Parts: sequence; structure tokens; C-alpha cells
Amino acid sequence: MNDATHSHDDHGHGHDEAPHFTRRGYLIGFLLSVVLTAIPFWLVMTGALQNPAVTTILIIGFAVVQILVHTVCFLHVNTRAEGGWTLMAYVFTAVLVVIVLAGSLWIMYHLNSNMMPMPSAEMGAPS
Amino acid sequence: MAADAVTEPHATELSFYDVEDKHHHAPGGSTLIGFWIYLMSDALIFATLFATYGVLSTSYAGGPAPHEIFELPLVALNTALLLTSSITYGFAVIAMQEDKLRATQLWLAVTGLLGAGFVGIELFEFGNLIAEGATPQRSAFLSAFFTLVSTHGLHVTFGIIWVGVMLVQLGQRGLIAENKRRLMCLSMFWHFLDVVWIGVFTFVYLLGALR
Amino acid sequence: MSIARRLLLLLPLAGLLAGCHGAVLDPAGDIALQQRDIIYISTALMLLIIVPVLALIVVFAWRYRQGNKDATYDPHFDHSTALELVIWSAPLLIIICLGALTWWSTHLLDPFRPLNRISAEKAIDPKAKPLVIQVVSLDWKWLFIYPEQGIATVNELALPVDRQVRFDLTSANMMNTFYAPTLAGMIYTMPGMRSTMHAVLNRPGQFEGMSANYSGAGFSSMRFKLYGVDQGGFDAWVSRVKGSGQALDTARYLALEKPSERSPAMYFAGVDADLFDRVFNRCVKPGTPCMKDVMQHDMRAGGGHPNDPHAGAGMPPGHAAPPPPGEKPKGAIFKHGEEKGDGPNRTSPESKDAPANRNTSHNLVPAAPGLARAGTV
Amino acid sequence: MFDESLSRAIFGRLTFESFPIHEPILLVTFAGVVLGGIGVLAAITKYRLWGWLWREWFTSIDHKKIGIMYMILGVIMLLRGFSDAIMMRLQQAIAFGGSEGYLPPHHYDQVFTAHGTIMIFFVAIPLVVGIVNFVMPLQIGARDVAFPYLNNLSFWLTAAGAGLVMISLFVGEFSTAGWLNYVPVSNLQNSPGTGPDYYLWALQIAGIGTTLSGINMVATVIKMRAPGMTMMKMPIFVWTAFCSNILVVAIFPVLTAAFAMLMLDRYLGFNFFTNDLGGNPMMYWNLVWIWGHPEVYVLVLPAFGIYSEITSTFTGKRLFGYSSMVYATVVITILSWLVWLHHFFTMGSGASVNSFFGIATMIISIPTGAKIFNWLFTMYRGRIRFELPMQWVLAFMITFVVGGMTGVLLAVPPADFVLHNSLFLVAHFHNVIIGGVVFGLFAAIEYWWPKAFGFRLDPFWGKVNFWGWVIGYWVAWTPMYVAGLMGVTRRLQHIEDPSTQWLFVIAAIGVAIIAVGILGFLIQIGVSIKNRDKLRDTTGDPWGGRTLEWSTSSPPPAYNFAVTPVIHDLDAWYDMKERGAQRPTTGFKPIHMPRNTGTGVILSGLALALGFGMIWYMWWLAALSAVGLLVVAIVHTFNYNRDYFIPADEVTQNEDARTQLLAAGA
Ligand code: HEO
Ligand code: HEM
Ligand SMILES: [Cu+2]
Repeated sequence: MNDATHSHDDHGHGHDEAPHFTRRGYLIGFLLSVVLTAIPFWLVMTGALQNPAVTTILIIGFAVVQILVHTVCFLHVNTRAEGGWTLMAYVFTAVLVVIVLAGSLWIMYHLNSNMMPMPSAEMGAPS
Repeated sequence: MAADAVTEPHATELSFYDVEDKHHHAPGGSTLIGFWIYLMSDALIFATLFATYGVLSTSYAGGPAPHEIFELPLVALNTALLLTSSITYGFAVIAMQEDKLRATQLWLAVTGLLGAGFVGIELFEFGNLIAEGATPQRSAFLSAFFTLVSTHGLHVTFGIIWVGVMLVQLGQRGLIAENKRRLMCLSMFWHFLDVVWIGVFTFVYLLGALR
Repeated sequence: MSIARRLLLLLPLAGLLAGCHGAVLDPAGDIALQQRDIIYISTALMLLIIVPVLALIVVFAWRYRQGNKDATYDPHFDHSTALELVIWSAPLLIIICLGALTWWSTHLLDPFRPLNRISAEKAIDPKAKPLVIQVVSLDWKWLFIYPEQGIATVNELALPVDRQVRFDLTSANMMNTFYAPTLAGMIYTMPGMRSTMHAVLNRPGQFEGMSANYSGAGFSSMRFKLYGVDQGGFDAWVSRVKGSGQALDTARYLALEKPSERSPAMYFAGVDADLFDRVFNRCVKPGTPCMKDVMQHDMRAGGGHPNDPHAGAGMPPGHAAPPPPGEKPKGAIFKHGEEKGDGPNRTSPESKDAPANRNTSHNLVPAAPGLARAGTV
Repeated sequence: MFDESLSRAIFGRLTFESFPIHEPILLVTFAGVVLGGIGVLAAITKYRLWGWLWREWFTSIDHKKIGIMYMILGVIMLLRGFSDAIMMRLQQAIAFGGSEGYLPPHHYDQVFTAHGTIMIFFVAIPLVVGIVNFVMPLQIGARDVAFPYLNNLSFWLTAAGAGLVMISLFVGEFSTAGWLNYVPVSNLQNSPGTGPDYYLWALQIAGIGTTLSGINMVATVIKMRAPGMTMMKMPIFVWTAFCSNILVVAIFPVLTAAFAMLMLDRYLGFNFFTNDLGGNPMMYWNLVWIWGHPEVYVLVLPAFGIYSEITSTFTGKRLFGYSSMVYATVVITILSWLVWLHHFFTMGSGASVNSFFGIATMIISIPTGAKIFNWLFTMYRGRIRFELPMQWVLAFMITFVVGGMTGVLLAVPPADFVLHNSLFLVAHFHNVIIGGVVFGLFAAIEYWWPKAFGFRLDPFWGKVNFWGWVIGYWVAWTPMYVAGLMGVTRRLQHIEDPSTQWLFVIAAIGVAIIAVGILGFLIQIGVSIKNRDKLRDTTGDPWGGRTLEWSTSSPPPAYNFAVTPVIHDLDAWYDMKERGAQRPTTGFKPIHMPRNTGTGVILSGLALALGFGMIWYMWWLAALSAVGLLVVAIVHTFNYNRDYFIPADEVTQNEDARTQLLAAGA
């Protein structure tokens, strides 16, 4: 955002410098995402791993990777598109999405565990 | 800093007006970035719904829990449809780049149909759930589930309508610059919905079924 | 002009001085006292920089006015690394101090945390158990239950001085905040939630308490009297309440729960032992499942306990029970004809068909008048 | 004849009961509005202005006209919001001890809810958006915003939202649940009436308008800057507008989603924020504050930009520490996302969470402080002309610093435990909003009015406005800090403790002084229009400005700049004047411009109908308007003919006229 050297010339001057997307790029993206989708479904549907905690971490990992694959191969986010603004907006949004998710869960978790009725152990006063 | 300004070349050597109009902003030159910014804000709508789902996802209020109601084979089929539709849209874009109108229309239509299949299956799934009594009114978990998933579904529905409109407009005017731009916006929209769906099938369905 | 401004500046200070006898600045409890001190210390810390800034604004504005031919005019003075360093670091220093104060005091004065002293002069007896008081905010009055004494009161709270109190708080319907400015600040009361606040009153006397969080039509008069009494006075008060005849059983509670405004103080000689628990678990009404049971079910169905390593856990499970059949309002879309109701313009006091929460008829629970009425204490 | 179920099907829950026939205050207001409205409509018809209004204003996609329409909307709504404030102040000055005052709770609760809602959503936002709309494209040397048509739609959606709020005054009732429509008060079971529905639909519609406007402005800054204007050569107001709109784009979706969930609760019986069946009311608070905190910086950042521009112009200096100003703005933008919990410290999330958010909140005062110091050192060694805009800046600095300090105090959790939801808090935010945002908007109006209309504002009545607000502010709100410290809480329809009454009487006097200020403002506008020939400015640069908007004529032509300027330095226009840049007087080319369109008005009209239908349970109306919205939007995309060229001759003619004016003035 503080791109002092960002010269004006790198945004369109009338002529559309439409980036060129290749069939190969799409196919690679597609194959990767098929694999990255199939594995987590397989893991959960067959219960291949006994340990649900490990499965959880694995499938979240696959999801993150697959999101990145889609972002690069299908949404064509890179450092050059629109003079880098696309990427900047993407990263900024990703940060905010994390803040909203993590922040809300963190806050609500504390509110709930401080004050909700707990059926088993009498709750003390966590801080 | 400012002091240097005085020593910079004099006005006669600098041009202060773009007399030649070299710097003309083409109409629509901002459309793609503008649409991208819209998508980013849409992403935050989904983030909010995901956060709410996260908070309410174990509040069954004595009602059904995820693993009792989710049918993963159906979800897998749905995911397959949506994934395939993203590559068919990719082919449409490539056809568009090569200025092949027919092929563009064809791939676009295929994409729309796959999307319609997706929405159809989702409605079928919802119908089943409601028939079983797992209505969104039953518990906070179900409210959050239905809202998150159907917001995505609603987006896909709008995408399908947009595909239909695009087909007509392509038929009327062919691959003119405006239509190409719109096809690119729709492309971003469609692939963005894929990305959201990755979140949905992972966090809602797979993690739900694990519980 | 600038003199007028300077005078204006004095105005808030004068006002603050005048307000010094106000509740927040004149605490009767140790927690409130420490909170007030935090206010003083933070304000002083900030004034270290705010006052010079205010002064500089006036000085620069006056000195560099266009009419002043003596002042230097240097249109190229627009950057100075040294100055910039000061500009960023001076507030930073203040914030570091204030941040440390915040961290320390927030933990120390956390309402969930039992007290570590009775007052600055008096240490706490580690063996003495705190007096437990259960607080329920109803629409629009306060119910106080003293489980050890087996009594309950409405809109009247008596505390023995210099004894640690633990409030357990919940709400029947709205969110309120339990606020006793002279005692210990405030904390939210929420349906289906139990908040906790520790406090101590160090000075006998009569104080005010209220809800600080807007909760609907009767909110403004949702106040209670707080009496600080010595142990003897407290025992006498308890026996007076005990002698008032009525007990707060389920039926009476359900009647009491109905919205009402400006309720007088009331005494209840007895109280169902598990009443608070049922309020908080939202199962006072017979036939309603209790939240904790619902949650047990949810947990068996895979809802997470906070410390459960199970997949997708993390959030405590279902926070509330289903209401008894027919109690939950239907979504508007499902309403037909008459069910849609009127959308009246209910701005005038005499409009008749007030909806449920506007039912401000005084409740019919017969109860003994409270202290304020009786004119004692 | 009269079939109940048929009338229910047609009118939903709208019955005779819905009109305030029994309420004298409302009836008189209603009569006033109707008579006034008829008068205005009649005048427009008489002077045959409808066509002109429609062609030149309502359907205009010119960012300057849209900006001005936003300002008009904002000022009208300010009058409404201020009337509410007078009502509250009057009520609280008399409703003590046994007295109930003149407003029953149910009415008073609507008044403060409407006041807060209107002031934030329909006064502050439209005024800020209006200024940004008018000034920002001019400052970056652009001919319009990135999406001119969308801009028109955004305005009309905001106006439709405002329309719904105004309708609620006379048909049905408004929400009583506070300006963020808190649950559980706004849950269906506690508020079965139309109030929360009016609130939700008005804000959903206006919110979508604001989001679209935000997208538009961000894209404009990214794409439409004149050649040579790198990010670090943008005027500081453009920077603040940019960051403010980034915030808009990022936060409004959260609010939209939260409101949508509350709507689902109310309309379909979902359980997001209900007390039962697993709903969680606290989550609603969490979400609205994720929106709510950054929102205050959406408002105040552009105001900071305004102060920067004015300070630098009237001190005759370049802004001190431009880059540190930019960094401060960016830092505030990001930090504002990490503090929202400070609005509910006392809810019970515990000490670790509270201290994290408390300290994060305080950190914001560092960049804000940097800004204050930068203005201070811009004045240092300047040659300050105390024209009205500059006076507003000084009043702002003095007022805001105090409000900021009380904000930081509230960010210390133990202090907030006694001051939360007290009048101290209310005084804090009026201190920063009036002292920060409102003062800035008046400064902006004073400063840019000559640009918009070609004549200055009358200085005498401007002074009345200024002193009315400044003195009135301090008289009205200082007592509220004191009342807060005395333990008086907010949103009280009556106050039990009579010992504080004197404070409220002083506050009411303060409001009367503010009223004089507002009156002064209205008279100022009237007098200035009447004396416009005396106040005329022909140079286009009445203040000795430094940024590009002052390089073109006042009012600027539809195309803003006949020839796009090329930028070499900060303060581009000052630089051009300094280095003797010559304005081209010949060789103009045809200029490509977007065409007006009525689609925005139509879509917003339909949105209004949709909202009204949903509020009153008239499902047929809602369904028809929803379909209408979709159809009109689609049909609009079939229109490919959206622009035209202003012929070179016309541009030449225009510019020649300006050349002559400039020569005559010189
Ligand atoms: C334009 C609007 C605006 C602005 C700019 C601010 C600015 C700030 N606010 Fe305020 N606020 C605003 C509008 C509101 N605030 C609220 C509520 C609110 C609360 C919640 C209180 C409660 O509910 O109990 C806190 C903690 C703050 C803190 C702050 C802080 C730390 C700042 C800082 O940004 C101020 C920074 C400025 C400073 C500090 C002065 C200049 C700095 C100098 C000179 C440097 C040195 C200073 C120091 C080191 C201290 N605010 C509410 C309540 C809504 C409701 O509940 O209904 C509203 C509307
Ligand atoms: C013109 C002078 C103004 C006066 C006299 C005034 C007066 C008041 C009063 C008396 C209240 C109620 C306080 C209480 O809860 O007891 C209030 C609340 C509020 N005001 Fe103002 N106000 C003014 C301007 C503004 C402006 C310009 C804004 C915002 C842009 C604003 C925003 C609010 C908000 C958000 C609330 C809270 C509403 C609620 O509690 O839900 N006010 N104001
Ligand atoms: Cu805030």
C-alpha cells in the first residue's frame, strides 16, 4: 500500500492487456483439486485413520492447500494482475477472515466456558 | 525534501497536462478490480456465517447432530459436480480467448447445467432433512447449517441465472469486449464459489461427520 | 478568541470537581475504590501528554497567526526525523505504562476472581467462605436469593460490611447489567448464562443499584437499594425477611417473572433451594427440559466439551433448552390472517393492546413490603 | 363486504391502529411534513422543475451531483436526528423523581434508537460519503468515479433506507432496541411489532448502497488517478478516503450477515440469537461490534483527511510529516479490526481476553496522536489564516483530544467496569463524533462549498454556526461526563435520583445553543444563495489551495478537467502554480463520458417497496418487488449504449469562457 515507486503506467492505458490463461494451467489446477478433494473424503468416509484429531488436522490442511490451488490456477491471483492490487486485496481479506473467525471463536469460547451451565464438573472460574 | 523541489527542473521542461490524451481511461478498465473487491467483501459475508456456524455448531438443543443427518456420498457427488463445472468454465474462458463463440457458449451451457445439478441435489438434501424433522427451526446448529449452505447455494443460483443471461447476450452480440469482460467477472464469481465450497465441505460436512 | 477558548477549557475541569461527590468517585467497597484509583491514575498518566498538546495547540495557533509579523514563516518545514521520533515515541511510552497498568489491574480486579483483601487495611481470612448471593434480573426488577439464609428479596439487597460476597448472576429474559457503582462496577446478566462477581462493602449505609444495560420499557426504574449493615444488623434483617411469611416457590416465581415496572421491595421468607439453578438452566416451568440435561445429550451426540480433544470440538455444546411447546413465537412468514397481528403505533401511554413484554401490570404476588417501605435501616 | 382475511392478505398487519391518530406530537409533525411536502411538490410542479430534477439530478451519474445529493440527504436527516436529540434532552431535563416527563417509555425508546440510527447511518455516513464523492475524484484528477452508474444506485439505496426510517415515524413504529438493535430486546418474542423490522430493512438497503459505494471508491483510487500520481503523491484526503472505504467494504458484509440472521430469526423462526433452542444472543453483539468499531474510523478517517487539507492550505505550508500521516492512517485501518471487544468488556470473557483487547485499543491512540502532532507542527512556522475552515480545525483539535483521552480511559477494563453504559460513555462518543466528525464535515462544507457552487458561504452566519456548535457542544456534554461519574446510566426515560437534575438542565441549555448553531447554518446557506453574486469566486481557487480540485473552474464542468493534469509532486496544484504551469487553452479533444440512467432510482424504489412489504407482512408486495428487482437489473445489463462524447467544440467553448473569466479576474 505504501508502494512509493508504483508508477502510474502499470494500470491500463486504454488497451486491455488481458492476461492469457492456458488450458494447461486449468488442467493442472483441476487435477490437483480432484486429488485434494478425494483424499479428505476418503479419509472421513472410510475412517482410514483411527485418530479423529489427526484426520481433522489433515483435512483442514488439504482444504487450505486446495484453496490456494484454486486461487492460483482458477482465480489467477498473482503479483502482476492489476498491478498487484488483486493479490493485496486477497491477502488483506484473508487476514480479516482469520481475525473474524479466530476472534469470534476465541471470544465466544471464553464467554461460554465462563458462564454456561456445565453438566459434568462444576465449573470453576477460568480466567 | 521539499527544499529539493525548488531545484527540480523548471516547468518548461515538465509537462503538467496530458494534452495528447495518452492517458485515457478505457470504459470498463476498472471492472475487473471492482468486481474482485466485491468478491472480497462477499468473502467476509461467508466468513461471518462460518464464524457463526463455528460458534453454534454444537448447539443441537437436543436435536439431531451432524453425523446423524449428513450424507457424505451426496456431498461427494455435489462436490464433484461443482469441481467439474470449474474446469468446464475454464474451457469456456479459453474458448473465449481464442474467439470461438460456439465453443464458449457450449462450455458455458455445460457449466450452467452442472451448477443446476448441484443446486438440485442440494435442494433434495434439504428436502430430506426437513422431512426428517431436521428443520432450521429445530436448533441453532441447524439454523446455522442451513443458512451457511443455502447462502452458498443462492450464490450458485445467481451464477446460473447469470450464465443464462450471458448466453443470450453472447448470442446477440458475440464476443465483443464488454461480453468478454463480463465472462471474466462471471469466471471469478464461479471460481470464488468453488473456494467457498471447499470451506463448506471441509468444515461443515467432513468435520461434522467426524464428530 | 484564544482567551475565550482557554476559559472553555476550564469548564470540564470545573464540572469534574463539582461531580466529585458522585457515586463512582466516592466508593464504599474496596473493588470500586480500586477501580476509581485506576481511573485517577490512568487519567493522570494521559494528562501528562494531553495537557502539553492542548497548550501547544493554543500557543502555536496564537503565535503563528497571519497577523503576527514577528513569527518565522518557513513553508518548507514539513519534515524532521527527530521530531517524528518524538511524536511516535512519546505516546508510545505512555501507552506502555498504561498497558502494563491495564494488564495488571484487569487480572487483579477480574470479577470472576475471589478477593485477595477486604480493604487496604484489612487482610482477608482465607478460611472465611464468601457470602453467596444469587441474582436474577427479571423484567424489570431484581431478585436476590440468599441460599445459605434461605431467603429471597426483590429490589433490596443487604450486605454485611467487610465480608466477601460472591454474586452468581443470571437473567430470565433480557440482558441487563448488575450495576452498583459504589460497590464493584458492573457485570452482565444473561439468560442461560451464569456470571460471577466478587465484591465487598466496607462502609455501612444506603446505596443505589440499577441495571445499566437497556432491557426494554421498564428499564429506567429497574433499580434496587443496597444496604450496608454490620453483622448484627444483617442477622436482624435476615430474621425480619424470614418473618415475612411468604415463600418463593415455583408458582410464585412464575408469577413474579411476568413483566412489571416499579416493583416495590419484597421479602420472601423461604425459597426453593434449586430455584436459581432452574432459572439459569431455563427450566423453572414444569415440563421444560433443563439446559444441562440437554447439553448432556448434545455432548453424547458429539457436541464438544471445551476441553474435549474430539474432532470439531471447542465450543461448549448447546446453550439452551427447547422452550415448552407453543412458547416459541412462529416466524412471521408462517403467520396467517389474524396471526399477523396489528402493527400499531404504540407511542401513547394509554394504548390498550400491549404485546407480551409490554404487559406492565403490577404482578400479583402478595409480599411483605421491603425495608424502604417499612422505614427501617 | 369487509373480509378480514382478504384485507389481511392485502394489507398484512397494516391496520388503522398503525397510524398515530392518538398522538398529538406525531400528528402535528405529520401535518407539518405533509403540508411542507405538498408545498415543495407544488412549487416544483409550478416552476416545471420535475423534468430538470429528473434529468439533471436524480438520474445523474456525475460524482459531483451525487455528492451534493448525499449532502442534502445528510443535512435533512441531521435535522431529524437533532429533533430527536432535543426531545430526549427535554425529557431528561424534566423527568426526575416522580415525574414521567412527556414521553412514555415506549416512545422515548424509539426516539433514542432512531436518533442513534439516523445520526450514524443517515447523517454521518451520507455526509462523509458525499464529501468523498465530490472531492476525491477531483483531487486525483479523474473525470468521474470508476463506476458512475453504481454511484447513482448507491445514493438512491441510501435514500430508500432513509425513506423507510422516515415512514416509520408515521406508519407503525420504529425499533426500541437501541441503535444496534440489540437482542434480546429485538427478538421476535420481545418485540413483535414493526420496529425491528423497519430498522433491519432500512439498514440492509442502505447498507448495500454503502458497500457498493465503498467498492466504487476503492476502485476509483486504484484505477483512476491522473498520470504521475503515485500512491505516495496522493493528497492525504484521498488516502483517508481510500482507507475509510476499504473499511466500508470489509465491515459492512459482517453487518449485513448479522442483520440477515436476525431477519431469519424474526421471519422464519430460526435460532441464531434467541434465548432458547441453542441460540446465542452474545454472538449478535460480537458481530455488530466487529462492524461497529471500525465503523467509527470509517467516519473519522475522512474527517482527519479534511483537517489535513485545510491545515496545510491555511497555514500556507505543506503538511508536516506526510508519510507518517499515511502510515498512521494505514495503521489505524488495520488496528481498528483488533479491538471490538472493548464494547463488551463487562460481558464476562475474562481477564486475558479483556486485557488483550484493552491494550490493542490503546495502541490506536499512538497513530492518532501522531496525527494530532503532525497538524500541530504544520501550524508551527506557518502563517495561519483564521478563516472559518481553520477555526473548525482548531475547535476540533481541542475537543477531540479530550474525547480521545476519555476513550482511552474506557479502554482500561477496570475503569470500564464502572463507566460502561453510563453517560460518561455517551459523552465520550459524542465528544469524538461531534468534535471529530461533525466539526470536520462543517469545515469541509465551508471549505469546498465555493468549489461546488462558485461562491463562498456567508462568513457571519458561518460564525454563528461555528460558535453555536462549539460552545453548545461543551455546555451540552461536559455535564454528561459528570453525570456518568455520578452513576447515571444511558437510555433512561426518567431518572430517579433528583440530585443530578441540574446537570441535565445545563445539557438542555447546551442543546439550545447547538440549535442556534444549526439555525445559523441554515440561514447561512439561504443568505449565501441570495447574495451569491457578492460572494462569487471566479478564480476557482478562492483559498490559495494546493490540491488539484482548485485547478479547475468552480463549479467544475461535467468533465472536471478539459485536459488531464500530470502530477510531479505532492500538493500538485501548488506545484503547478509554483512552477508556472500554463493551462492549455486550445487543442481540446472530445471527452468520453457516461450517460445518465434512471435504473438506480427504479431499483431503489423497488427495494423500498420490498422493505415495506416485508415489514408489514404484505407478502405479495414483497414478492412482486423482489421479482421486479431481478428483472430490472437483468434488463439493465442489456443496455450496451452507456456513454457518449462531449464534442471538442463544446469543451472549447466552456474553456474559453473560463479563460475570459480568469483574465477579467486577474
Ligand atoms: C467517531 C467516532 C469515535 C472515535 C474516533 C472513537 C475513538 C476512540 N474510542 Fe470510542 N470512538 C468513537 C465512537 C464511539 N466510541 C464508543 C465507545 C468506546 C468504548 C467502549 C466503552 C463502553 O462501552 O464501555 C471505548 C473503550 C472506546 C475507546 C476509544 C478510543 C481508545 C478511541 C481512540 O481512537 C481515541 C484516540 C485519540 C486520542 C487518544 C487523542 C489524541 C492523542 C494524543 C494527543 C496522543 C497521546 C495520547 C495518549 C497517549 C492517551 N470508545 C462508542 C459507543 C457506542 C455505543 O456503545 O453505543 C462510539 C459511538
Ligand atoms: C447535535 C447534538 C446531539 C445531541 C444533543 C445528542 C443527544 C443525544 C442523547 C440525549 C442521547 C441519549 C443518551 C442516553 O442514552 O441517555 C444520544 C444518543 C446517541 N447519539 Fe446523540 N446527540 C447529538 C448528536 C449526535 C451525532 C452527531 C451522532 C452521530 C453521528 C450521535 C449519535 C448518537 C448515538 C449512536 C447514540 C446512542 C443511541 C442509543 O443509545 O442507542 N448523536 N444523543
Ligand atoms: Cu470501539
